This record gives sequence, C-alpha cells and structure tokens, in this order.
Amino acid sequence: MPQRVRALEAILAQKGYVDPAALDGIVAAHEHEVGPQIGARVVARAWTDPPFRRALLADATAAVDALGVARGACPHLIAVENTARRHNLVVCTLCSCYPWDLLGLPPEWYKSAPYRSRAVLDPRGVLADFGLALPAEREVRVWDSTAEVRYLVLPLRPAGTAGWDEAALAALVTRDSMIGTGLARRPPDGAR
Amino acid sequence: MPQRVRALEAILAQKGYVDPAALDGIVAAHEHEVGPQIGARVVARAWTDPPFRRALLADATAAVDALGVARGACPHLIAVENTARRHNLVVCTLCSCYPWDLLGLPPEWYKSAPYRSRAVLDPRGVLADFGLALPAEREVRVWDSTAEVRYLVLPLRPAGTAGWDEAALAALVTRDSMIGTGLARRPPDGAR
Amino acid sequence: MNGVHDLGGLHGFGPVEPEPDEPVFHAPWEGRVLALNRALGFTGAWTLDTARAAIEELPARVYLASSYYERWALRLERLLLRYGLVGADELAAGRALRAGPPLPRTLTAGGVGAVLARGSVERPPPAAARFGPGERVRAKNIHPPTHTRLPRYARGRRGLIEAVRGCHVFPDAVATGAGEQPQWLYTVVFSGRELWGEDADPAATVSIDAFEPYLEPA
Amino acid sequence: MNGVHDLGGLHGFGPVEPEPDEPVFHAPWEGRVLALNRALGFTGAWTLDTARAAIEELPARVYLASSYYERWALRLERLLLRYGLVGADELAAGRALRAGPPLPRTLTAGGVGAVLARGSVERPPPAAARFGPGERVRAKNIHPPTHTRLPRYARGRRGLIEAVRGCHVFPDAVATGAGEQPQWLYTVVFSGRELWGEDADPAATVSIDAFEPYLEPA
Repeated sequence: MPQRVRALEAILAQKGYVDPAALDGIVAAHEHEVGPQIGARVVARAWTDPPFRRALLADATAAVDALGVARGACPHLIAVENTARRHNLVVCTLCSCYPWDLLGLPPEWYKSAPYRSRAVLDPRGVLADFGLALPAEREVRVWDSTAEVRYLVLPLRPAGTAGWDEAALAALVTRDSMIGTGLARRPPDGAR
Repeated sequence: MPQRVRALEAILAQKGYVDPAALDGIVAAHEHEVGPQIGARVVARAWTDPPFRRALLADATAAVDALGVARGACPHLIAVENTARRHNLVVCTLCSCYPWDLLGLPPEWYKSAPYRSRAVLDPRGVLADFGLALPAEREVRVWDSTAEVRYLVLPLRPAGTAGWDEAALAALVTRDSMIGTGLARRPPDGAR
Repeated sequence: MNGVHDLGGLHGFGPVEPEPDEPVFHAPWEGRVLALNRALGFTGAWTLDTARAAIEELPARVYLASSYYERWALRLERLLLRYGLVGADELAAGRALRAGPPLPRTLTAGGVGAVLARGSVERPPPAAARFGPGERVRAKNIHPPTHTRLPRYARGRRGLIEAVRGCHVFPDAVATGAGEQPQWLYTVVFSGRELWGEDADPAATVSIDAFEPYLEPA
Repeated sequence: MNGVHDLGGLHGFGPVEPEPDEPVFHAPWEGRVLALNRALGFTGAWTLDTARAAIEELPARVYLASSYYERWALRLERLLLRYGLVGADELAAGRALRAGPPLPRTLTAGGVGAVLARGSVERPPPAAARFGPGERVRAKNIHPPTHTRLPRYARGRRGLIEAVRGCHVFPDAVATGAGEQPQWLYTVVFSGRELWGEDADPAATVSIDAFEPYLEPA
C-alpha cells in the first residue's frame, strides 16, 4: 500500500491536481494542530463559566467560534451533557463521522467494526470494554451521527476539583470522555 | 487448502473417527448417484400421472418414497407448482438448504452471495440473470428455506409435448427448472 | 446472531453467474470436505444446528472471502478443536499425536446410505399450535446473539400463516446446547412491499418457515 | 444501499480494542491518503456524499478485510477512474501518461486552512418542517439500492422527534447526481427495546439524524 499511495500521489502531482506542499500542510495540521486539546479547552471552560456552558448547550458552533480555540467549528455542532441521570455516547455506524475539528482524527477503534456494530446494540457492553461500569438505572443515550450534525460529549466534572483553574481542568479532559467511552480523569490524590 | 484438507483427513483417520472408504462412498454417491435426474423423474411422472401429481402436491415425501426413485426423500419435502399465475423460486438466504436428495448438491451460484442476497429482494432481477423474463403480472413467490422443510418446484409442462412418454419428458426437466431459476426445456422443433 | 451470513436483502454483490456444465466438485478436496463433514455429522459429536452456527461464527471477512467448501473446512477444524477431538498441535503437525475421546458411532463404508437419507426433525407437539392458516402474524423484532433461523429482513414485518408444517426441533435451542425444545413451524408469506417498501415488485411474495417463538399476532 | 458498511447491530466482531497512546497515523502513507482525499475533495471533482457512496460500493469482502485508510485509498482510485481524472494505464504505470481534464480549483499550500474548516450543509427550506419536537414518527422501511443515511436497524421502528436540526443537503439525492434537494433534518430517538426487542437494555436509547423523506407519522 505505501508504494501504491506514493504512485497515486506522483500521478496526481504530475497532473497538477495536488500540490505536495499542500498535502504536507494537511498532514502537519492533523499531526500537530487539530486534536483533543481543543475540545478539552471547550469542556474546561464550560465547567468554570456557567454562561459559556449555557451558550455551548444552546448553540455549540457559535460558542466554540466565540471561544476562538478552533479554526472554525463544525457548523452543525451539538454539545450533549452528561448528568447523573444520563450518559452520552457518540458513534457513526455508517462510516466515521466525528467532530474532528475539536477532537482531531478519530482513533482506529472508533472507525472499526466492533465499535460501530455494538455501540447501538449493546452500549453498556461497549463501555465495559473501556472499563466503564455505570449504574444500571443511568440512561445511556447513543448518538448515531448519520448526517452532518456532529456531537461533542460534555463530561461530568470530576469531584475534588473545586477552585481549579481552566488549564488544570483541561488536563483532566480525555478524548474518550468527549466521545462518551470514558469519564474525565479524577484528580490525583495529592492534588485535591 | 488441498494439503490442509488432506492433513485433516489423515488426522481423523488415524484417530479412527473416519473411514476413508466411507468418505470415498459419500463422494461417489454425490458424483454418480444423487442428482437432478431423480427430481426430473418425479416431475415427469407428475406431468403424466394426475393422481401422482395430486399425491405429490398433498404429501411430497410419501409420493416420492412410493415412486422409489430416491434413497429416501427428505421427510419434510414440499412440491410447489408453477402455474400461469404463479412462478416459484427457491432460495436459502441463511446458508444453502436445498433438496439435495432429489437434485444433488446445489450449484455454486445457489450458495453464493449474489443469489442469496437478491432472490428475496429482487426476484425478477435474479430471473433476468438467468435469461428468464416472466409477464409482470405473474406472481413470483420466493420460498426462503429457513427451516428443515425442502421445496421442489414443479415446473410447467412445455407446450408441444402431448403424448410424450415419461422418459422423454424427464429429459426436458432441468435442475434450474426445479429451483425456479429456469423453465423446463421446450422440445426441439423436429420432435414436436 | 446478526451476521453477514444473513444475506437476504443486501445490495452490491453483483449478478448471479451460473456456470454451464458445472461439475459436482471443482476439485477433489471439495468432495473430501463434504464427506468429512457428513461423516463427522453422523458420529453425533455435534448437531446440524451447531454446525450451521459454527459457520456463522467465522469472522465476517473470512466468511465473505472464502469459497463454500473453504468455509466448510474451516468450520470443521473449529468444531473438532471445540469438542476436543483434535488438538491445535495436531492440525499444525498434520498428523494425530494422541488418541482422541471415543465417539458415539462412526461411519463405515457399508453405512454410507445412512448419511444419504435425511432424518426427520418432527417431534410430538408439547401443546396445540398457536396459529392457523390465514391468520395474520408479525415476525418479532428479535436480535439473539446466538444462532437463529429468523432472517433480519423479516423481523418486524407482517405476514400471513400459509401452512402449519408440524412441530420441529428448534434450532435456536439446539445450537446453544439447550436441547430440542420442539416448536410449531409455519410457512409465513409476506408481500414484497411489506418487506422492502413501496418500490418493491407488486407481484412478488416471499415466504419463510418460521418457528412459533418467532411470531406474534398482528 | 444495504451493505456491510451499515454495521449497526451486527454481532460477531469481538470486543472494542482501544490502543494506548495511538499515533495520529500508524504509517506515513496513511497521512498521505488522508491528505490526497481532502485535497481532491476540495477541488469539487465530486461531493462528500459521492465519496461516501464510493466506499460503500467497495466489494463487501474488500470493505471488511481492509483497514480504514486502505479503504480510503481504494475509494480514491475508483473515483479518479470514474471521473476520468486518471486512467487505469496510469495507475498501472505509476506515473501520469497524459494531461487530465481541468478541475474547478486546486488546493495550494497557502489554502490548507480551507480544508480544515467545515462548510455548512444547511440550505433555505423549500417548505415548512413536517414534524415538530415531541411528535411520534416511524422510520420508513425503505431499501434504496443507492446511497442512504438511514441505517437498517432503524427502519420500520417508531421513535420520537427530539430536535429539528434545520434544512440540510440530502445525501441520497446528491450521491445519485440528482442535486442537493435540501430536506429537513431531525434527531429521532428510539428506545433500545423498540430497536432490539424485549431483551434490550431498558435504560438505553439511540438517536439518529433522519431526513424528512425517511420518516412517516406514527
């Protein structure tokens, strides 16, 4: 496959359809710029700034744009909030739709058959694969991204973080917690 | 695969689980004994012997057993009759269920994804793959063999065969006509 | 289980391609695979339903990439391993390395006729049939993770009981080791439009043979 | 189309296996495949929906046996051939053998930001929305042979309109070359039991984003 892709790029460059420098730029942006640290800043702000949280839940695209952390959020972004009664889980059963402007490229498992097949059928079983056991009575809402709407999970703020600043909180926000396959990290014992 | 199968047979024979001579017998029976000529005799008899036809449609297992053409018909055999109003087509979408005691082993296409996927969804399209175009108003009934009942299609007797004897008629009965992907052969012009 | 073996209604596999003058086997090994499966089936080491389930449990990409008899060969190896009749080391070595557990019976050359005659799966009914010909039913929207003979395309769809076929061994139970649990079996007919929507061929009908636990009144 | 890409609800693929410290790309060629797809997508030679459909049209066994970026590479080759931008002889030769037809635009190094910002698919509504929040609907039991974004597991099932998401470009139309035909988009929520039967998790719900033509009142 590496040779085949190299040949394809050569053909397209020779024809003037692609500029290798532009390809370099796309790869570099995904490797170094776009990533879950962007979503983590959004989440940390929502945890510390109640008006922002309300704005995010009302119109996530506008709220993220106003925050200025992304090059431009998905125009159809929806933030869904975990609560003590509901846990949210995002999947794309048909392909690999994902809020990559906030989280970077999706991990392999997100694009793979085990996750795509089971997330809608047995969400609690999938959470168990990630070591996550929720109370049986807590609703698990699965969001199947079947159109151009993109979903960002707003995880629960961990206990023991009262008074933490936004940057410290952002460090607790994992990629998986914004997909719903994980929770935000708990603060290390010494930091409480 | 040939080596792998040879090794498997060797292991099983060494353990006394299979007798290679019995395997030879099974292969030989399927190559030389069981085949669509058995079903063709049943069909030809039904075309020429009205009481047998009624018996076949009422209890195919008993009728075929009484005819004595098979080692023992499937105990749950059903004959379904093509008419000017209905054409019957047999499939097994889940695996490869087939009346092999009357027709021999199923052809590759019967066991393959194109046939199994489309026969129930687009039966007329499948018939077209076999060069068969039926009037739009003729019902196409697809029998999906999802349990241990096995279906034998009783095709329409071709025109121009009045007075033919059973053996001559049996030569017109193709395997596909007993699955429903074909019609019985028309007699050659000179034979009418 | 919802698997790729449940092919009814999938698009994209291309036209059916009949092979003129197709031989019974395309290579000698195919005949041996068939015979091995039949001979082992005769021993009673496992049931027909267990064997069908074992093919469905092949990884989806293997199922779709393999030929029919390749699937049968892979299935046989898996069953032999699962039932402890052959060890992985023996498959690797290509020869028996130890005696295996005894089997209820084995097939002899003189007994080949026994595997060419099909056995009945009809059993005495534990209760009267719940449905009769002409009754409207709905195939339940069930999704058992284990072996079932209710195809996905029929689930949730309404049809008509056309015939009562007797009380048969229930594959869903047998395949999970839960015994025969005989159930009434019905031929249920659906219109093409009920199965596939308004664009379906108005003159097409499809029937399945459905066990009573698959059905509810409609 | 009913294809193996429509994975929701299938059994047998095993557990999800997260990879600790997963790199953005597992090999440099994966990054190039991503970038090539994005750069060609930017040219306007085809639409996002056409590109999605082209992955679904890969043979089922290829789809399941290939890695994610392998599918993207195969899809790109198919689209380039289909739209006459590259010839099979060029793919075989590994170099351009002739000039290709001009494209509406190409991506320059300075314009990379453009492919990192997502465009809106919202369009002025041609009519008022048919459904409102809280209404009960049923996902139609449709089986289009072409691209659709209504997964099989939801077809025929009853749910509740939870939100109206605006009027969006209709992928089913775009992918068949029939233009944007904007349609109202709704988030429809289903109970797990409605989708999967009585044995489903009673505390699980699943929503899909469904275009108005997918829905009927229930």
